[in-house]
Amino acid sequence: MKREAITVRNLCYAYPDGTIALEDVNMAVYEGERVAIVGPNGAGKTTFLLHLNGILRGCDGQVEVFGKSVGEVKKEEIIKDVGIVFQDPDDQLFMPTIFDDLAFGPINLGLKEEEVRERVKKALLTLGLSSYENRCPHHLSYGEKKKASLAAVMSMEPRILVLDEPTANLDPRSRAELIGIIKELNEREGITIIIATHDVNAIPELVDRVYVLNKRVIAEGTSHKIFSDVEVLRENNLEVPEVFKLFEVLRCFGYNCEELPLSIDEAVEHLTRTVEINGGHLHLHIHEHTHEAVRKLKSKYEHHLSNLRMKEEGAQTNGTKRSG
Amino acid sequence: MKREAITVRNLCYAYPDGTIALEDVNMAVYEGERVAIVGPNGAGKTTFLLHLNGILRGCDGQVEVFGKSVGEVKKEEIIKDVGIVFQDPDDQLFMPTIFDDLAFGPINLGLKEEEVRERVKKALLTLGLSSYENRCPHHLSYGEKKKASLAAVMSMEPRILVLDEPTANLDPRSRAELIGIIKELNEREGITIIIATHDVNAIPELVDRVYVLNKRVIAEGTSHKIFSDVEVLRENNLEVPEVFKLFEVLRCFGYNCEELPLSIDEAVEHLTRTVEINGGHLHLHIHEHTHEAVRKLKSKYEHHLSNLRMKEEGAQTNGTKRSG
Amino acid sequence: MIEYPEIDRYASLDSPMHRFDPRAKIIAFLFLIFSIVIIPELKIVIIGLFFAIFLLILSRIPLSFVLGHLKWVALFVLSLYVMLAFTFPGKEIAKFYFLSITAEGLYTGSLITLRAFSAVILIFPMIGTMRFDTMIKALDKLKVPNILVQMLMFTYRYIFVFMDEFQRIGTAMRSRGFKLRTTLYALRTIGKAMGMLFVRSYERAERVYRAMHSRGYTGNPKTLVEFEIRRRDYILAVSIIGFAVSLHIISFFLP
Amino acid sequence: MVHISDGVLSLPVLAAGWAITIALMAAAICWSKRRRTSAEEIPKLSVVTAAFFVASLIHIPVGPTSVHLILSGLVGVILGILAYPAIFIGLVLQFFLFQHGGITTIGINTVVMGVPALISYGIFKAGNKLGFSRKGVSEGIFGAIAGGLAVALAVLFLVICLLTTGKGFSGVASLVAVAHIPIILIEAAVVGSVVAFLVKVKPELIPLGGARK
Ligand SMILES: Nc1ncnc2c1ncn2[C@@H]1O[C@H](COP(=O)(O)OP(=O)(O)OP(=O)(O)O)[C@@H](O)[C@H]1O
Ligand SMILES: Nc1ncnc2c1ncn2[C@@H]1O[C@H](COP(=O)(O)OP(=O)(O)OP(=O)(O)O)[C@@H](O)[C@H]1O
Ligand SMILES: [Mg+2]
Ligand SMILES: [Mg+2]
Repeated sequence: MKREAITVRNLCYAYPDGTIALEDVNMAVYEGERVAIVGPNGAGKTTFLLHLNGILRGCDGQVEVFGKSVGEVKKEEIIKDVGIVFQDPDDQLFMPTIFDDLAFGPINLGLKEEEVRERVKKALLTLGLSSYENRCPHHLSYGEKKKASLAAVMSMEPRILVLDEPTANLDPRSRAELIGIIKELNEREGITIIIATHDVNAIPELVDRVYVLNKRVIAEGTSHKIFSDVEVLRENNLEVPEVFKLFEVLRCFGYNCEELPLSIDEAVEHLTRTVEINGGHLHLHIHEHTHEAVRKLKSKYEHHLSNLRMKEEGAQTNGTKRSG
Repeated sequence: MKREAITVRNLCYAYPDGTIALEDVNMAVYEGERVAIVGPNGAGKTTFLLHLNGILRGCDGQVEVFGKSVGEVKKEEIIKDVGIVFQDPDDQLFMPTIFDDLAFGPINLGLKEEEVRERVKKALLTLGLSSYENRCPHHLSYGEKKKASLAAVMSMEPRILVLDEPTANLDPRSRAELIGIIKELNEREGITIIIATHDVNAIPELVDRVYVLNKRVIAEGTSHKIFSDVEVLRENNLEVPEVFKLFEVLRCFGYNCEELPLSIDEAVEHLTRTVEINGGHLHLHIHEHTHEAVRKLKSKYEHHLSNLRMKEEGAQTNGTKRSG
Repeated sequence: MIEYPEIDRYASLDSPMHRFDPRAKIIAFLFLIFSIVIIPELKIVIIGLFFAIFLLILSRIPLSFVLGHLKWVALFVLSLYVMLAFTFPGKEIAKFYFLSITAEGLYTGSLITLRAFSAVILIFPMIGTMRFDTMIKALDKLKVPNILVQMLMFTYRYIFVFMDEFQRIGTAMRSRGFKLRTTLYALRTIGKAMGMLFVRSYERAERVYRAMHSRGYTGNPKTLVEFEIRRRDYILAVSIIGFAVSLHIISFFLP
Repeated sequence: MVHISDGVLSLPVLAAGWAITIALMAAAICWSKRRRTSAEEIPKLSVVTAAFFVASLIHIPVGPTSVHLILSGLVGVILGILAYPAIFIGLVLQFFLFQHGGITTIGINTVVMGVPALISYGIFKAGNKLGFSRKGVSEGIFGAIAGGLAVALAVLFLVICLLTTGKGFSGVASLVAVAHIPIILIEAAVVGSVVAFLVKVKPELIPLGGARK
C-alpha cells in the first residue's frame, strides 16, 4: 500500500468573527494520488487548503504531512513539502520580476545561488515561460499570471502540490494546457496533487478521487461514484459533467449501459466497447418512455428554474408582508 | 428592426505604459439581445467593457448608448443605463456591509430611502443572499462575493447589464442559477445583456450572438457559426462546448447531421428530430474510418499534449546547451 | 493577522450619544477636547477626565473595546511620563544611582498623561457612535473643503484595500518560507515587496474607484441617514460647550 | 514618537501649528483648484495617503526593539505640493482609527512632517533638473536623500517644538533625537528603493522621474 502524504484528523476551524468554516474534517491523501475537493461556495475549501501547510491552525485537529505533524515540526519542514497555489494569482506574485518571484521560495529554503538559478530555469521551462523571466508580473494576462504563480511554487519542488481553483478565469486553451501540465507533473515526477475546484468537466480527467466538502466531509470516492450519487450532488450544489448528462439523454433513447462515461475520452472508449459488444451496431430509438424520461432528466438538472420560481413566491410573500 | 442599445465605432485604447489593448473595435448590440464576448486571456475584453459606461475613454472612437454618445452627455445618464459587474468582486464591494454595498448605487441615483430599501431587498432575494445583509464583504468566500457584486449592480436596475466573467469561481448550481437569472432578467424585463466569458459550455444556452475579440473584432455571429469555425477557434484559444465535441465523436460512429448541437437542450431536440427522420431508429456503428476519425478528433482538441511535447524537446535542447 | 481599524464597530448601538446630531456632536466634542488639553491645573484636568469617562459610559460603547484602543496611547504617553520624570529639572524626590526623579517632572508628566487620556477617551463617544460614512457626510455638511472630505473618505476605504493586500502578500510570503529577520536579504526583499504592495494597492484602488464611479458616485457623499437638528441636540451641545468653558473659569479663579 | 500626543504642548505652539497648517492647506487646495485637479486624481492622492497611514503599522526589527516607517519623504516625492493635505488627512485618520498622536496636535504634527515633505519634494525636483538616468538609479539616490532628510527635518522640528514648550523638556528632546537616528537611515534606504522601483514599474506615479516624456 502507498504511503499517506496528507492525513487530516478531526480538523475544525472558525474564523475570528465566529463563522464556522470547518467541522471535524477527516481526510487521507496517498502519495502520488490526484485528489479533488469539491463543494458549494463558502464550503470551506480555501480554508481547508490553508491548513495543509500550517498557514491556518485549527482547533486541536491534526494535519500530518508524510507523518510529520504540522505545528509540531518546524514550519520550513512542511513548507518544503507542500506548495500552495492560491485562488487569485495576484496574491502570489509579489516581486518586481518573474525571476525574483520564482527565486523567492528556493532562496528562503536556503539554497545556493547556483541551485536557485537552476530551479528557476526548470520551473520556467516546465510552464513554457522562459521568455518571461524579466517581465513584471502585473503586466501579464490572467492566464500567464496563473501559470507564473504555479511556476513560483514549482521552483520549490514540493512533493505535494495544492491548487485552489486552478482553471478559473483561464481561456479554454490555457485551461487545457494547465490540466495537461498538472497531469504531467503527477505522472512524470510523482507529485501528489490536491485541487479545489468547481470545474466539474475537468474533474474526471484530472483526478483519481474526489472529496465532497461542506464544512465536513460529505462523501468520498472515485469520480464515477460521486457523480452517480444524485443526493450528494443536489445537496452540495454540484452537477455532473456535460458528457455524463448527454449520455443520460442517450440512455433515454435506448442506449444501454451501467456506468456512464464522464469525459470525452471515456465516451469514445465506452461507445467503441458498446458497439463491439452489440455486434458492431448500436440502436437508438424513441420508445414509449423516451419523452417522459427526457422530461424528467431535464427537470433534474434545472435546479435554477425551480429555484427561481421559489424566489418569485418569496418575493410575493414579501410583497404581501409589506402591504400588510 | 430593434433599436441599437450599444454602438461602438472605431474604438481603440492603449494603457499608459504603452500596451495596446484595443484597435479599431466596431460593435452593435440591439435592445433586448444577449451577446457574448470571447477571446484569449489578455485579448482586451475587460478593457472593452470598461468603455461601455465611460470609465475608460478610447482615442477618438465612439461609444453610443441608446443613441447618446458616451462622453458627450452627463455621466449619470450613462451610468443609469449601463450596469457593469467587474471580473474581480473585491474591486466592487467597498462598503462595510453587503446592505450598504447594494444601497450605494440606488442612493447615488437619488432615490428615496423607502425605494432604496425595496430595491436592495429585491436584489438580495434574487441572488439568494438575504441572510448576508449585514455581513462584511471582506469576510465572504469568493463565490459569495461574486454573487454580492452582481446584486450590487442589479439594485440599480440598469437597462443594459454588462458582466465580466460572471460564472468563474461559482459552484455548479450557483452557475446554473446565475445563467437562469441572467436569462430571466433578459426575457422578463427586457434587459440587454453583454457578457465576457471563457465558459464555452454556457455560451450556447446563454446568448444569441457571439463576438470574438482579440484586440480587434475577429468574428461575429451565432454560437453555431462561431463554434463551427475551426480556424477562428484555434487562433483565439477557444474550444467548442463538450456537447459539440461529443457529437463530433458520434459523427465518427456514423451519426449523420449537418449542424451539431451545442447544449443539452439542443442535443435532445436534435436526437429526437434525427430519430424521427430516420423512421424512429438511429444506427451507430464502427465503420472503416471510425478509429482514424476519432484519433484525428482527439488530436484536434488536445493542444496541450503537443504543447508539452514541444516543451520536452525544449528541455532537451536546453540540457544540451548546459552541458555544452 | 492584523486587525481592521474598526473604530465605528459599535455605531449601531443606541444611546444619547448615538442619537446626538452628528454635526452638533462633532463641534461640541472638538470644543471640549481642545479646552481640556490646555488646562494648566492637574485638579481641573481630573474633573475633565471624569466628565470624559461619564460621556463614554453614556455612549454604551463596551469598555473592553476602549481599553484595547487605549493600549497604544498608554505606551506612548507613559514612556513620555517616565522620560519626563527622570529628566525634568526640579526638586529631587527619589534617586536611582545617577538618575533622579523630580516632583515637577511627576507633576508635568501626570498633567500631560491625564490630558492625553481625556482627549482619547472623548474620541469614542464622538466618532465611535456614528458610522464613518455618516461622519464624512457631516463634515461635508459642515462645509469642510470637498477635496479634503473626499480624500478622507477614499483614504479610509483604501486603508482596508492596503491592509487586505498586505495580508495577502504576507500569507504568500510565509507560505514560501519567508521570515522577517534583520538580514540584508530580508530588508531588501521587504523593500521590493513594499514597492509591489504599493503598486498593486494603487491599481486596486483605481479599480475600486472605477467601480464606485460606475455606480453613480459623483463626489458628494450620500448616505441613507438624513440629518435633522432638534432642540435636544442644541441643548446637549450647549451644555457640553458650557461645561468646557466652566472648566477654564474655575481654573482661572483657582489660587 | 514623531507624533506629539494631546496635552503635551503649550497653547501658543498648538495655535501656531494650526495657523501654519490652515494657511498651507488653503494654499495647496487653491493651487490644485487652479490646476483643476480633477476627480481622477483623488484616488492617487488617497492611495498615497493610505500607504503613509499603513506604513506606520509596519514594524521593522532593529536590535532589541522595533521601529516603524514614516514615509513622509515618499509622500512628498510622489504628491508634490499636495503632500501637505495628504499628510494632514493621514494624521487625522491615524488618530481617529488608532489613536496615534493627538487631535489638538494635528496642526503642529502636520507642520512637523509636512514641511519637511515639501522640502524633500524640492530636493527631488532639483535632482530632476540635473537629469535623471531613467533607470531608477539616480532617482533612487535622490529618493533616499529626500526620504532621509524628511525624517531628519521632522525630528529637528519636533525638538524645536518640545524646547519651546518648556525648558524642562530638553532631556526628552535629546532622547527623541537620538532615538530617531536609525529611523533616518532605514527610511532613506526604504524610500530610495521604493522610488527606484516605482520609476521602473509604474512611472506614472513619479511624475518627476525621467522615464516619462
Ligand atoms: N476572513 C474571513 N473571516 C470570516 N469569515 C470568513 C473569512 N474567510 C472566509 N470566511 C467564511 O468562511 C466560510 C468558508 O470560506 P472559504 O473561502 O473557505 O470557502 P470556499 O469553499 O473556498 O468557497 P469558494 O468556492 O466560494 O471559494 C464562508 O462562509 C466564508 O464566508
Ligand atoms: N492597468 C494596465 N496597465 C497596462 N496594461 C494593462 C493594464 N490592464 C491590462 N493591461 C493589458 O492590456 C491587455 C488587455 O487586458 P484585459 O484585461 O482587457 O484582457 P482580458 O481580455 O480581459 O483578459 P482575461 O480574459 O485574462 O481577463 C493585456 O495585454 C494586459 O496585459
Ligand atoms: Mg475558495
Ligand atoms: Mg478580463
